[in-house]
Amino acid sequence: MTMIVWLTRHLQTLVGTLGDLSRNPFSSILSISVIGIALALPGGMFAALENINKFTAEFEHGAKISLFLSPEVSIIHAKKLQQSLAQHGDIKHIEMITPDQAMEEFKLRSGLKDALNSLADNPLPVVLLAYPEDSVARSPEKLSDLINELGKLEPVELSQFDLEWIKRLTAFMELANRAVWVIAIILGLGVFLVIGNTIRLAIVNRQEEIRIIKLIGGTDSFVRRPFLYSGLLQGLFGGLLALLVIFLLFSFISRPASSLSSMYGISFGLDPLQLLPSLILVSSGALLGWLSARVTVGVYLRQFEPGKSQL
Amino acid sequence: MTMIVWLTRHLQTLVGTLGDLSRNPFSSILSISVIGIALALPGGMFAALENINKFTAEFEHGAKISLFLSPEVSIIHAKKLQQSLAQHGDIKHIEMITPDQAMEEFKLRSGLKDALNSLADNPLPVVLLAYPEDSVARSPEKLSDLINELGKLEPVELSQFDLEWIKRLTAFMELANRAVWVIAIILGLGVFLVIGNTIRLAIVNRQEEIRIIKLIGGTDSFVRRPFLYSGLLQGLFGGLLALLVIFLLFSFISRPASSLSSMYGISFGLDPLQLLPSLILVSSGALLGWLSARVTVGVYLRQFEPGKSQL
Amino acid sequence: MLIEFSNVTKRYPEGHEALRDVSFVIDKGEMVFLTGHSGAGKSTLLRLVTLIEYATRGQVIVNGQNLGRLKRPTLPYYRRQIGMVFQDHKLLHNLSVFDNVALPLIVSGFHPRDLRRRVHAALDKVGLLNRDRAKPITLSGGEQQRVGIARAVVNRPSLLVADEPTGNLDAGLSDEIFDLFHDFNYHGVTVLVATHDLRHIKRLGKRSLTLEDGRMIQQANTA
Amino acid sequence: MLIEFSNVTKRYPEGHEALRDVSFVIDKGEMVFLTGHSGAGKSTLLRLVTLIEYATRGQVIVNGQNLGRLKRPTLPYYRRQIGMVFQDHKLLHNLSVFDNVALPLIVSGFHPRDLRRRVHAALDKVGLLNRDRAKPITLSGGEQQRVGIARAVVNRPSLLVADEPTGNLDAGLSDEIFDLFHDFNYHGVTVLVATHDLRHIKRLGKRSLTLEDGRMIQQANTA
Ligand SMILES: Nc1ncnc2c1ncn2[C@@H]1O[C@H](COP(=O)(O)OP(=O)(O)OP(=O)(O)O)[C@@H](O)[C@H]1O
Ligand SMILES: Nc1ncnc2c1ncn2[C@@H]1O[C@H](COP(=O)(O)OP(=O)(O)OP(=O)(O)O)[C@@H](O)[C@H]1O
Ligand SMILES: [Mg+2]
Ligand SMILES: [Mg+2]
Repeated sequence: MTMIVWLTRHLQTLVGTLGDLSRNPFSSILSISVIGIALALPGGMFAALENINKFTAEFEHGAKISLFLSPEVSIIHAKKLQQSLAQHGDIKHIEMITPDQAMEEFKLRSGLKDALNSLADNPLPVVLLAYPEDSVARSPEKLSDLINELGKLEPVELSQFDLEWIKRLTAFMELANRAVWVIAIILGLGVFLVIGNTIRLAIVNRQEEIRIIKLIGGTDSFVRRPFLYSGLLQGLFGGLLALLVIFLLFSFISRPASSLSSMYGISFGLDPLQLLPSLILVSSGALLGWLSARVTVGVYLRQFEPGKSQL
Repeated sequence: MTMIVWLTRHLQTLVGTLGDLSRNPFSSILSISVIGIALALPGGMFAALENINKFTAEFEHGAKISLFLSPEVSIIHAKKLQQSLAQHGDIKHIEMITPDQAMEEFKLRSGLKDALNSLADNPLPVVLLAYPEDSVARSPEKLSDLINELGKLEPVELSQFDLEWIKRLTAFMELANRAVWVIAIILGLGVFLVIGNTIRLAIVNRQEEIRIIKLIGGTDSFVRRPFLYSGLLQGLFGGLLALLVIFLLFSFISRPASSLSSMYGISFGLDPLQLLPSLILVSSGALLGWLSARVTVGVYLRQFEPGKSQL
Repeated sequence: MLIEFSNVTKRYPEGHEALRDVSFVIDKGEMVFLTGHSGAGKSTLLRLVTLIEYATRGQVIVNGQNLGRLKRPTLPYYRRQIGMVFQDHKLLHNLSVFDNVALPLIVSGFHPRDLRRRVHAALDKVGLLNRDRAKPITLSGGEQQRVGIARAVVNRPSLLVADEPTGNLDAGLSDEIFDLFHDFNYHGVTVLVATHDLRHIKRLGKRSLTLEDGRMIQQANTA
Repeated sequence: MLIEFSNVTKRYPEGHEALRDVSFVIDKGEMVFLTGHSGAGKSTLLRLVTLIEYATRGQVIVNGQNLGRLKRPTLPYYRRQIGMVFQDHKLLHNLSVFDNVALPLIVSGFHPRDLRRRVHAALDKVGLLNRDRAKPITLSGGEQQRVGIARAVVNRPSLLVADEPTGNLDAGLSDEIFDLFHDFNYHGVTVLVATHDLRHIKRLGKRSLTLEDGRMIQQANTA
């Protein structure tokens, strides 16, 4: 068989399969919708996880260590310390809050304005706010090392960080991660089953055809080819549909999500899937389709061996 | 046809369909798994939503209004106020924090122990903590009414509530609710499609059989019956499988979830579905199965009318 | 049952005119053969009688009922009066021979008590009583055809319609089957059989209708 | 092709012995008829030659090749040498008549250039050249059988195996088909035909094998 004949055959099968799908629009749309929905969910989960990661990164970005200096430390002295700490490798950025600023904020926050106004002296110390580098903020160990290190500096009376919040975030992320993986695995299995099931029923449906083709000398690969293309195409279209569903889903959810995040003082827009993950989603749909067609056809072709095919 | 004959027929069909399902274990397991997974997700989502509601209820339980009394109000006077407010219909429970207790806590929290120790006088007022009834806590309007009402009491200088937190929670719940509904609708559609697809392929597969039965005088309802039973049974088994999947999923997630909630100081165990929702899940599976079988068979039966059945 | 065709034309959707202006009458209790070359329209004519297809023009009247006006829900009850034997057997391959033959009785709500006896009687008539538990796929071509015949007669129809019932049978068996039809006819059943086998027409001395390219060219008694 | 059965027994899984201790030889280029009552084992014998079934005991040798030892992957290539006509036609109902007949050529990677000519030649031989675009379901029973015959001869097999090829055809057409087979045989093709129609056996004067209940009871020339 020449190359041309071979190519012609494959192209014919491809076009023929496309034709079959479009000749049965009802059933094709059904199968592809099922596959699309089954693929959309792990894809959507993945996108959600990405967004959660981005969201927590925003938080890490805002992570800061408060350094309460001894009351006797002057503002000038504090400024020097600020400048030297700005050179520290683990610190991205450092800010100073004077006792007056601190008292103003404290009054506002505590609602004890009148009571505090009666204080003759401002008892509050100078506070430095150190923003750690992202790499440090992301690791609880490095962070507590930095906090200890800064706490040992001579003018610092207390170095404090809201570690509790980091712990909560970590626990939440662990929960989300687990849930996403469990669901993704279940749904991946679902896609495999759906496509396998569709192909299986297509085969059962075309048993007679397969039997006849084998009787007139068709090889296994000849019989298999249209099913493989059909699995591939269904998976591919299902993947594209999944992409569409994810985009719609995200656009539906993005309003409440951004209003939620604005409450945390973070400007945060939901991203749907990027190009690369989108490609991966679509091509894994196609691959899953091909693979489950291959497995199913393999199982069923054995029925058509001599002595098993009751004619 | 007597009642006995009618009953016998239905029983025979039921048993026959069960037999068909068990004679093709591979294909039955495939279909039922697909349906089970598709049902498990909205079911699981629903259970998750229930748990989130429970979780936020825990928070509402802890919602409290802080009443800062004027500095000149004595503790004895404050105690009287506490007793009278305890009778208020919107207040579940009321606590008092003396200026000394408040100062101790403030010292601990702020890390300004030394600075505050140097204060001669305790400038802090008496604070009453009012826990609103759950029905009030759940409604932002009723809550702000209560806050205003309490703020107008004579000895009260300031009535304060962390409204911000309630807003965040509400926004989060809105987000979660939307996501759950979107996903539940998509998946409900998915179940319908999966079962419809399975039945459709079963019909295509048994076209010849249907045609023959109609030729020898079978009525539409006779032809329909086994498909309806098959849809019903598949939906039912799919629903049971979904229940199992949800239980497994919850037991897998419950450890990290309870460690997360313990960080919020709440003892909170994940509940899988209760009896009633479980029954609803299983029976809606069965109903969906029956319904999509009905629709699909209806569409296909029209093909077997005279002049359309090419024999 | 009385069958009456008046100027019946049947055109298939693909544009082929399979029957052209066919008119004839078959009396109640008559036995009639239908002959003609391959593609002459024999099967098409039988399909009009059994309401598998509607006539494009003209009227088909069976037992006083104009089939073109038959209400959809009554179609199953109309068909239950007819026993049909098909060119390609049309057996259900997932049911046993017994169940295949029992199907017309089950479908019409026959009481299970007498079912067994009736089915066995029908299988006995075609010589397959000992194969009742076999699946049709395990039968030879001729055996399948005989199962189809047993199914057609099991509920004692008042009209028997058969399309080449003996195409796959040897001479001896095919004589037996035609004698069986003859016997039914003797007991009052109207019988209409399409066949190529002119031998039986001669042997039984019944009237025959001959089609050629969709036209009825002969209605004589060729015996 | 030379066909040799030595003490072949075929028992189906259901326990039925369809062939018992059958031995015979068909020479290369010979034309042989296979007869016997319904259920005698004719189709079963043909299934062993075409490797649809394996013999339970004994050897089937075709062209020097012991079929019991044929490797699985070479099975399609073995079958491509054989043209098969089936009792129930076995056409693909979603393909046109043309595509059905072209299938054996497509399957064996025949160059598309000559395909059209070959298919038309085969359809012409069975008198269906004008129906090449029709779907099999729109053909009459006899027309379908002829499509099956065209498909069997389209790739010029060296062995032609036919199972009741004329069960649904009238006498004239059935003579033509047998003459076609005879003509193939004349050009060197080995032909093996199962039939009830003793008329052709007499007419063509070829050897016939007769089965009865799975036993070979006669191998004589009955002409
Ligand atoms: N469903 C259909 N659609 C289109 N044309 C059809 C259909 N069924 C039959 N025909 C055509 O109508 C004509 C008559 O067909 P019919 O089956 O009635 O012939 P027949 O007399 O039964 O032939 P045979 O003896 O070969 O069975 C044929 O030419 C056939 O091709
Ligand atoms: N797949 C099968 N499984 C079990 N038994 C079978 C199978 N195929 C055929 N038989 C039995 O084997 C015997 C021979 O069948 P075969 O089909 O070879 O007969 P035949 O000579 O072709 O008959 P006919 O002329 O009726 O086609 C029959 O009794 C039949 O019931
Ligand atoms: Mg016909
Ligand atoms: Mg046979």
